[in-house]
Amino acid sequence: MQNLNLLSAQWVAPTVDYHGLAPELVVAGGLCLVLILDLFIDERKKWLLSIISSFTLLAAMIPVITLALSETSVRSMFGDRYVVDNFSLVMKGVFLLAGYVVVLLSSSHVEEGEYWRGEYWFLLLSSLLGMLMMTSSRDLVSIFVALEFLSIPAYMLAAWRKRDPKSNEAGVKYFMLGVFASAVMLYGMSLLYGVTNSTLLVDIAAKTTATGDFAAVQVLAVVFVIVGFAFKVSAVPFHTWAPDTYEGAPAPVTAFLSVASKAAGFVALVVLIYTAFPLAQDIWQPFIWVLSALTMTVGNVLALKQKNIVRMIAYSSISQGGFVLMPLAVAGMAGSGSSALRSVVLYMIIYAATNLGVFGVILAVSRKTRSGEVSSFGGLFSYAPTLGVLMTLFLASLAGIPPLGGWIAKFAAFQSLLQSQSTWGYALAIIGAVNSVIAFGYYGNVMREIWMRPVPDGDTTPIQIPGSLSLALGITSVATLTFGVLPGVALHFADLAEIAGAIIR
Amino acid sequence: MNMLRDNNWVLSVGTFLPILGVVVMMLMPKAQDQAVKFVALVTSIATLAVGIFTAMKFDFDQAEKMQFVAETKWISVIKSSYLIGVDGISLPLYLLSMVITLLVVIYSLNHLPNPGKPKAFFALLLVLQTGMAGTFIAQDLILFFVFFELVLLPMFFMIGVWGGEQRQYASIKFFLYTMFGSALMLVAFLALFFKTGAESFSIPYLIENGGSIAKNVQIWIFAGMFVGFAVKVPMFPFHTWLPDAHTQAPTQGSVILAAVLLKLGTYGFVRIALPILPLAAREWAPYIGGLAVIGIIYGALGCLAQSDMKRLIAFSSVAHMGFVMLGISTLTSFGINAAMFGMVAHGLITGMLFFIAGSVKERYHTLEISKIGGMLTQMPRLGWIFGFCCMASLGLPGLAGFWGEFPAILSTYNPAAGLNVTVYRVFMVIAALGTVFAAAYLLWLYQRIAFGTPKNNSHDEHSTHEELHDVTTHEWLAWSPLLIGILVLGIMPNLLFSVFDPAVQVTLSVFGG
Amino acid sequence: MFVNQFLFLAAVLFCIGVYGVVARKNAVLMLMSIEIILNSVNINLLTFALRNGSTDGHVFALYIIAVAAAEVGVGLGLVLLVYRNKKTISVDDLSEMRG
Amino acid sequence: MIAQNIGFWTIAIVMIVAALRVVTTNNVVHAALWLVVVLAGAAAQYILLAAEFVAITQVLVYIGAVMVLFLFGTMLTRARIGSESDLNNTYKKLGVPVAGLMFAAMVVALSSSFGKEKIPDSPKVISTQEVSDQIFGQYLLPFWALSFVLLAAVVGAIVLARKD
Amino acid sequence: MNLFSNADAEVLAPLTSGWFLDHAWLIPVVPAIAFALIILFGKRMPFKGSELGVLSMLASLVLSTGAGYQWIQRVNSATEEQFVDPVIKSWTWWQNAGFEFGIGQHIDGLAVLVLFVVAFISTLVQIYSLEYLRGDRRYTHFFAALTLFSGGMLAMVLADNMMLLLLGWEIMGLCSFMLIGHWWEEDVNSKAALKAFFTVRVGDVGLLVGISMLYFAANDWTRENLDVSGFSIRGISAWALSGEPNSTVIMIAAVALFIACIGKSGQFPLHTWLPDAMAGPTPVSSLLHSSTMVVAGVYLVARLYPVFFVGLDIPGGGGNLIVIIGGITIVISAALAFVQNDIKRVLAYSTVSQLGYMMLGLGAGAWMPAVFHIFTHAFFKACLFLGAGSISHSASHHSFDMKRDMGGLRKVMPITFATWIISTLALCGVFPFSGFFSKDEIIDNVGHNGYGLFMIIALIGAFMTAAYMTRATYLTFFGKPRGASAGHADHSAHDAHDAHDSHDAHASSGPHESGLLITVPLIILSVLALSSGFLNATPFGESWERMKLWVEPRHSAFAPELHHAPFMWSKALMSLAIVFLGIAVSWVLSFRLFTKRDPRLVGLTQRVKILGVGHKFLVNKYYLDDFYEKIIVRNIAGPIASAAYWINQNILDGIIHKIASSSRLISGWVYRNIDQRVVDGAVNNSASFTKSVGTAAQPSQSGKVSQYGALLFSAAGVAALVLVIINT
Repeated sequence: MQNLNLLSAQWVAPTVDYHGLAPELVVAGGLCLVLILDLFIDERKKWLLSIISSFTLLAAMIPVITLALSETSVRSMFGDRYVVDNFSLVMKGVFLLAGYVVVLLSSSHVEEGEYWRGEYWFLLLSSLLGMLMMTSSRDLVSIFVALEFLSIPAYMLAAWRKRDPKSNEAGVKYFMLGVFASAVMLYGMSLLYGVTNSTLLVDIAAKTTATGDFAAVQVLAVVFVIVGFAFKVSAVPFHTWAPDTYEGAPAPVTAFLSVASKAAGFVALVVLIYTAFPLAQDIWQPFIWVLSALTMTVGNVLALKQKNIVRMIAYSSISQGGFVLMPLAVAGMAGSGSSALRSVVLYMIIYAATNLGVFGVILAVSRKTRSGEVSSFGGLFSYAPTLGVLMTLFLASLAGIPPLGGWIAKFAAFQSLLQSQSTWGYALAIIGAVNSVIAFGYYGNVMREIWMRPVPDGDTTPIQIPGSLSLALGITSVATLTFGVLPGVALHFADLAEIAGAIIR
Repeated sequence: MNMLRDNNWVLSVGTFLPILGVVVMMLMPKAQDQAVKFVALVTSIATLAVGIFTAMKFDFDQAEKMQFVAETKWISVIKSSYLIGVDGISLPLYLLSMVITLLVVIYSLNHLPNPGKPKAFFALLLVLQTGMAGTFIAQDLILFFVFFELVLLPMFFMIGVWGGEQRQYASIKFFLYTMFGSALMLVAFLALFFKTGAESFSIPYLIENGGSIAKNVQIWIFAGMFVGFAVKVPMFPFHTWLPDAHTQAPTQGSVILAAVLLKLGTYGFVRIALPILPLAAREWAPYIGGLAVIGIIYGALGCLAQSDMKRLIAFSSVAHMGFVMLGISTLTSFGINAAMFGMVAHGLITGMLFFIAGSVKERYHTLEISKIGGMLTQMPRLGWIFGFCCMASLGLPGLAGFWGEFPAILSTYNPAAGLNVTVYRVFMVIAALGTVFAAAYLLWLYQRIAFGTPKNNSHDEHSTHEELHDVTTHEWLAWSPLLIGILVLGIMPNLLFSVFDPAVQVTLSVFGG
Repeated sequence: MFVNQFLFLAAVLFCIGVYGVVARKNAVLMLMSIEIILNSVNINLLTFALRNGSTDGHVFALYIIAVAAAEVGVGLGLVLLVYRNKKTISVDDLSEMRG
Repeated sequence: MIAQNIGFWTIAIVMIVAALRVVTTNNVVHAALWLVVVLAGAAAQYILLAAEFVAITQVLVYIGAVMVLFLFGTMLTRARIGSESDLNNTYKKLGVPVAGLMFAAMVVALSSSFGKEKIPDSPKVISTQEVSDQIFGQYLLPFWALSFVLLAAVVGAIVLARKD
Repeated sequence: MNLFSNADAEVLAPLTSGWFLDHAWLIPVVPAIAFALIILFGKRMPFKGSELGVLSMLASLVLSTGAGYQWIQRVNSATEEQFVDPVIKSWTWWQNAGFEFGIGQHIDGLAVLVLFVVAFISTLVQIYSLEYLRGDRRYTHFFAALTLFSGGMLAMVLADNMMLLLLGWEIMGLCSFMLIGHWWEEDVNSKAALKAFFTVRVGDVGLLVGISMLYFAANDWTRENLDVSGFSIRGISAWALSGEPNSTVIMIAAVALFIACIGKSGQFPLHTWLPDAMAGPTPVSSLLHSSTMVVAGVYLVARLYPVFFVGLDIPGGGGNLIVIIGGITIVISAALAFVQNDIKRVLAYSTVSQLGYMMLGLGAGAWMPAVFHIFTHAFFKACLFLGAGSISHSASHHSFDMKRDMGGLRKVMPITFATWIISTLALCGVFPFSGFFSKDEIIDNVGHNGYGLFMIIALIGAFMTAAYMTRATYLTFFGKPRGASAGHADHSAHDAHDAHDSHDAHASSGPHESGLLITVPLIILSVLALSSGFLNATPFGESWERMKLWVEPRHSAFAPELHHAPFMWSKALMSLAIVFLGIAVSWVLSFRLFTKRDPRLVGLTQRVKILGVGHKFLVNKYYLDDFYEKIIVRNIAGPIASAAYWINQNILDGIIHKIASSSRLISGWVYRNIDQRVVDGAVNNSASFTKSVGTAAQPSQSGKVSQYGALLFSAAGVAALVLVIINT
C-alpha cells in the first residue's frame, strides 16, 4: 500500500526537461503557427505555409543535434514514461528529415491540386509530431496516444483529394483497418496492464514471460499488441490496407505513409520488443518470424502482378517491411539483439531515403504523364535521362544491389540473422535471399520500361521538375549513394541507436 | 600472410579511374558525342596505363604474396575494411579486364549498337570496368561482394538497352540468375564470418581461420558460395542464362561477358571458396568435376544443335568453362594453374569470337549460320581471323586455348590426394572426348560460314556488296592485341604460368601440400 | 466476483463488435461496432484497475474514450465525404482498388 | 457481493443482447439506440468496478456526444428511419467464425490464467483525485498530445466533411 | 644407382656428333619461320611467297641430309653392339606446379630417316606445286600451309617429348584441314577437310589420354633414374622396358596411343577420311599420303616402340591389336581399290593398305622392315600421286576418272608413264624395285615372329595390290583414250574453280606431256623408287643392310631386342610369284573387260547370283585361269569388294554419319527438351509459379474493408491461439 500513500500525496507538478522536449515543442509551435497563419494569410501567399513547415522541421533538427551532443546521454521524464535516448534521437532525426523531404515532395503537388493547403501542412506536422512522440514513449498510454496521434491525421490525409473517389476509398480503408488494429492492440495492452499492474514498459518487461501463471494471457497480450504494430508496418496478413491506401492516397501522402508511418510502426515495435517483452522472446520470435517470411514473400509475389506503379511500390514496401522484420525474428537470441536493432534502424534510414526518392521520381513523371501505370515510364531514359537514372538507382537500391544503399541494409539484416547461428535464422535468411531475387522481377520490370521500351505515345517533351522536387531528389539520391558506398555513415547512426533500458543485447 | 605494401595507391587509382571518367562524362553537356567518346577512350587508356604501371612495379619474384596492399577502414561496424591487393592469381585477370575494356571502347568508337546513346553506353562500360577490376583486387569478402554485384546493373542495361530482339527477356534472366546466386553467396559469406568468430571479412584472415570450421558446416557454406559462383561461371545446370544473354547482348556486352565476367565466378572459387573451406572443397570437388564434364559435353551438344552463330559461341563458353572448372576440381596446383590459364585464354579467344560475330552481324545483318557462307571469298581477312580463332578455341597446340584445355585434362588424371582417382579418370576420358566435340562444332561452324560460296539470298535489299567490307581499321586496332595475345600465350605459356604458379601454390597450401 | 466474469463480458462484447465489423457494410454501423469493441477494452482496463488497485487503468480508459471520440469524428467525416462523392455509405462498394 | 453479482449479470445480459441487436438490426436508427443501451450498460459496469469518474465521462462523452454524432451522421447520409435490407454484407456469415476464433483465443487465455481468481473483497477504491493527479503528473504528455489529436481530428474532419 | 649411364657398360667408344646433329632443331624451325614470312609478306613477293616455301624446304633438306650424314658417322664411331645414343637437346619450355614442359630434339636413326624423307618429298612437292597451282587465287596461302605442314611433321619427328610431338601432330592436323579444303568453295572439299580433321581428332582423344597416362605412370621413375620428365620420349622408352610398369596401365596407354595412330594413319576402321581427302589438290594428296600426316601414326608407334612392345606383348606372337588392325586394313582397303574409278582413290586405298603393312610389321616386331617401308613407300607413292596429278593436269582436264577421262595415255605422256610403271612395280613389291626389299621383309618377319596367320593375310594383300594396280595402270595408260584424254573437254564440272580457269588455254590443246617442273620431280622419285631398296637389301647379305646398321637401335635399356628373319630366296620367290600372278590375272581381266568388252565380263556384277557362285566354281575348277578369273577375281572384285565398299560407305561411314547426324539429333533433342524445357523451363516455370502464387494470393486483396477486417481479426486470433497453445 505504499502505492496508495504515494498517490494520495499532494500533487506535485512533474518536472519537464524542456531541452529534451524541444524537438516536439518546436514542431508543435510550428503546427500551431501554420494553423493560425492559414486563417489570415492571403490565398496567393499560401505557399509560405510550406516554407514554414519545412523550416519548422529543419528547426526541430537543431535541438535533436544539441541533444545528441549534450553530455546527458539519456534524459527521462514523467517517471521514465518519456525517454530521450540515442535511439529516439536517431529516429527523430530520421522522421524530421523524412518529413522534410515529404514537405518538399508535397509542396508543388499541393500548390497545383485543389487542396486545403493550410490544413494539409497542419495535419502533416501533427502526424510527424506523433511520430516524434512515439520515439520517446516508454509506456503503454503514451504509445497508444502517440500511435493515434500519428495515425488520425494520416487517415485524413489519405482522403485529402476529396473529389477523387479513390482517395476517399483510401482514407476509409486506412481508417477502418487502423481502428480495427488499434482495437486489437488496446485489448492486448489492457491484458498487459492487468497482468503486470503497470503501463511502464520497463515494469512490464520484468513480468512478461512466456511462462508462469499468466502465461496464456501474456501470450495473447503480446500477440495482440504486436498485431497492432504489424498493421502499422503493413506486415502480412495485416497489410491489406496498404496497397489500396497507397494507390488511392495523394502521392506525397503515400510517400509519407510508406516511409514515416511505417518507420513509426517499427519504432514502436522495436521499443516494445526491447524494453517490454525482452523475456517473452518465445512468444514474439516465432510470430515475427512467420510475419517476416510471409511479408517478404506475399509482398513480392503480389508486386510482380501489378500494373500500377504506386501499387507496385506499395507491395514492394510491404516486402521491404518483411526484410526489416527479419532481424527482429532472432532479436531475442543471445548475442544478436544489438545487431538486430542496428540493422532495423539502418534499414529504416536507408529505406526512407530510397523510397522517398522513388516517390520523388514518380511524382515528377506523373506531372507529365498523368498516369499511374508502370507503362507510363516507358522510354523515360530517352527524354528524361536524369530521372531515368535516378529511378534506376533507387530501384536498384531497393533491390539491394551494391553499391547502393539498399545492399548494406539487406546485408546488415542478413548479418544479424546469421549471427544468431540458429536454424530459424538460417532458414529465414534463405527465404530472404530468395525473395531478394524475386523482388528484382518487378524492379527490373520498371527499369525495363525506363530503358528499353518506347515512349508510350511518342511524347518526348522533357519534364519540368520544380525546384523543391529537385532538392528532394538530390537529397535522397545522394543519401542512397553515400549509404551504399560508405555504409559506415549510416551504420554509425544505426550503431549509436541504443534504447535506454533495453534488456536484450 | 605476407603482404607487400609498396605503391599501394596504384590499385585504387587503377580501379576507380573509370569512375572519374564517368563523372566527367556526366558533367558534359548534351549531344557531345565525340567528346564523350574521347573521354571514354582517354579514360580507358589511362586506366590501362595504370595497369601496366602496376604490372611493372609488381614483384614477379614474389608473385605468391599480396602486393600493393592497401587497407583502410571502411565499414568498421561490421568489421569489413577496404582491403585490396593483387597476387599472381589476380594480376593477369586484373590486367585482362583493363585490356578488354580498352579494346571494347576502341571497337565501340564506330560500332555503337542501336539505339546509340554514347554517353550512357560508355558510362556503363566504365562502371563495368571498375566493378570487374575491383572484384579481382578485393581482399575483403564484403568488398568483393560489392564489386561482384557492381557489374550486374551495367551489364543488365547493356544487354537490355543495346541488345537484340529478345533483349529484355535475356537481361532480366541474366539478372535474376546472378542475383539468386549472389544472394545465397552473401548468406554463405555471413555464415563464414560468424563461424570464424565474427572477427573479420578479410580473405587472408579467413583463409587462416576457415579451415577450423567443422566439416559439415563448411559443406553448407560452400554450397552457398558454389551457387553464387557457379551461376556466374556458368556451370551446368546454372548455365541457361548464358546463351540468351550472349545472343541478345550487343557485341561489346558479349565480349566483356565472355572475356571477364564469367571469370569472376571461377576466380571466386580459386580465391575464396577453395582456400577458405578446404574440407568442404574436398567433398565438393568430385561433384564440381562431374558437373564440369557434364558441362563440357553438354555445351558441345548444345553447340551442335545451334543454328545461330552467336548462340553457338555462347554454348561453347559453357563447354570451355567446364574445362576450367574441371581443372579447379582436381584441387591440384597444376589443375588450378590450368584453370587460371584457361580463364585468360578463354577470355581472349571467346572475346575475339564474339567480336567476329558482331562484325558478321553488322555485315550480313544476320547470324543465322545457314544464311551465311563463303565468308572467305567475300572477306578473306575476316575469314582467316575467324579460322584462327576457331582453331584456338578448339584447343590447337601452339595457341592459347590448348594450355587451358590439355593441362586441365592432364591434371584430372591425378587429382589431389583423397579424391577418388577412378572417378576423375572417367572425367578425364569424357573431357578428352569433349575436345573432339569442340573440334566438331567449331569446324562445322567454320565450314558452314567461311567455306562454300556466298549466299546472295541472305542479303535483303538494304545490304549491298559494299557493306561487305573487310576488316576495318577500328577492328584491327581492337582485335590485334587479342590475336597477338592468343598466339603469344600459345607459344610462351610460361608468361602466365610463372605468374600464377607461386600464388596457386600458396592458395593450395591449405590442402596440406 | 470473479475477475473473469468481467473479462468474459468484455470478450463477448469484443467478439460481437468483431462480428459487427465483418458483417456490416454500412459505414455508420461499422463505426458503432467499433465503439462496442473499444468499450469492451475499457471494461477490461477497469476490471484490472480494480483487481490491481492501481490508477493507471482509469487514466488509460479515459484516454481511450477521448481518442475514440476523435476517431468517431474522423470516421463520420470520412463517411460524409464518401457519401457526397458516391451517394452511398456502403463500405462494400468501396472496392475500386483491389488485387 | 450478491447484489453486485445480480447487478452485474443483469446488466451484462442486457448489454450482450443490446450489442447483438446493434450488429444485427436492420434499422440504423435502432442500431444507434441499441448502442446507447450498450454504452449505458458499460457505464453501469464501470460503477460496479468502482470507477465513477470514468463512468460519468462515458455517459458524457458517449451518450452525450458520440451518439449525437452517430445520429447526425445517419441523418446526413439520408438513412431511412425505417428498416433497411442493405446493411449487411453478403458474406456476413463470415463474421461468425472470425468472431468465434477471437473468442476462442480469448477464452482459452483468460480461463487458463485468471481461472477462479476473484476481485479482492475490499478493493482499493481509486479516487478521482488520484486519477487527476496521474493525468496531470505522469501522464501529462499524452494528455498534451491528446489535445493535439482532438484538434487535428476536428480540423481534419471539418475539412473533409464540408462542401467545397 | 644409375642404370643408364654409359659408364658401366663394358667398353664404349665415344660417339661423335656434329653441327648438323646438334642443330637438328633448326630443321622444323626454318619452315615455321618461312610460314610466318609467307603469311606476312608472301603476297608482295615476286613469286607470291612460293620461293620462300621452296627455299625453306631445300634448307630443311640440306640440314636433314647433313644430319643424316653425321648420324651415319656417329653410328660408325660406335662399337658393334653399342647402343647409339640419340642426340638429345632439351630446354624447358615452361615449368609449372612440378610439371615440366620441354622443347627439344631427339634425333636418332629413325628420326634422321623420316626427316630426310619428309624434307625430300616436301621439297619435290613444293617444286611440283609451283607449276600445278600456278594462278590459283590462294597460291600464297597454299604455300604457307604446305610449308607449315611440313614444319609440323618435322617438329613431330624431332620431338624429344610427347608435348612437342602433340604440337607437331596437331599442327599437321590443322594444315591438312587447310590444304584438303583448299578449294573450299565447293562443298565436297570443305566437307572432306572437315571429315579429315574431325576423324583424326577422334583418334587424338587417345593421344591425350595416352600422354596423360604415360606421364603420370612414368614421371616418378624417369625423374629418379634419368632426370627427365614423364613426357620425355627417351624416358618413357626406358621406363617401358625397365620392368617397372604395371602391365594394365601400359597396355591401356598403348591402346590409347594406338587409337590416335589409327586415326592419323587411316587404319581400319578410321580410314574413311583418307579417300575423301583426295578432294585436296594433288600435291597435297601426294604429300599427305606419302611421307607426312599418315605416316605420323606409324612413326608414333615406331618412336614409342618400347611402350607398344611391352604394352601389347609384341614378342609374344599370335596376335595383338596392332597386327589385327594392320591386317584388316591391308585386305579391306586393297579390296576397295578394285572398284574405284577415280585414280587418286585407288592410290588412296593403296596407301591405306600399305600403311596397314607398316602397322602389321611394327605390331609383329618387324620394326626395321616397317620403318624401311616408310622410306621406300614415300618415294613410290609420291611418284604415283604426282603422276596422277600430272595426268589430270596435262591430259584429262583435271578429271581423275579413269574410266571416263583416261586411257591410252602411255603414248602421249611417256615420262609420266615410265615413272608410273616403275613406281607401280615398286608398290607391288617386284624385285628389284624398292618395295620388294621392304614389303617382302615385313611379310617374312611377320611369319618369322610367330604371326603366321597375318603373314598369309599380308600375302593376300600383296596379290591384291598387284592386281588393282595393274587394273589402274591398264585403265589409265592402255586401251583407247576416252573423255578428256580424247580431247572432249568437259568444263561444266570444274568451272567453279577460278583457279583452274587459267589452265583452260592449254587444256583445250589436248593431252600432252607435262612441263619440266612436274616431270623432273617424277623422274627423281622414280629413280628413288627403283633404287632406294638397295639401302637395305637383305637378300644380298649383311653388308647391304645399311639401313639396319644406321637406323635400328641396338638392344639396350632404351630399345627392345628385335629379331630378324633369315632371308630365304624360296620365300621371296613365292611372294614374287604371288605378285606376278596378281599382275597377270588383273591384266588379262582388264584387257578382256575394258578393251574387248568381253560379254562374259561386261555386266557380270549385275548378273551375280549367289547360287551361281558355287556352280561356276565347280565348273571352272580345272582351269586355273578361270579359277582366278571367274571365282577369285570376280568375287573379290565384285561382291566382296562391293560389299566392303558398301560396308565402308554405309556402315562405317554410315556409322560416322549416323553418329554425326544422331549426335546432331541428340543434341537437338537435348537442347530443345532438356535445356530449353527442363533446365530453362524450371527457371521460367518458377517465375510463372511465383506469378500464379501471386494470383492465388490475390483474392485476399479483394478491396473490401470487411474482408480485410475479417482477415486481420482472424489472423490475430489464429496467431494468438497457436502461440497460446504452444507456450502453455
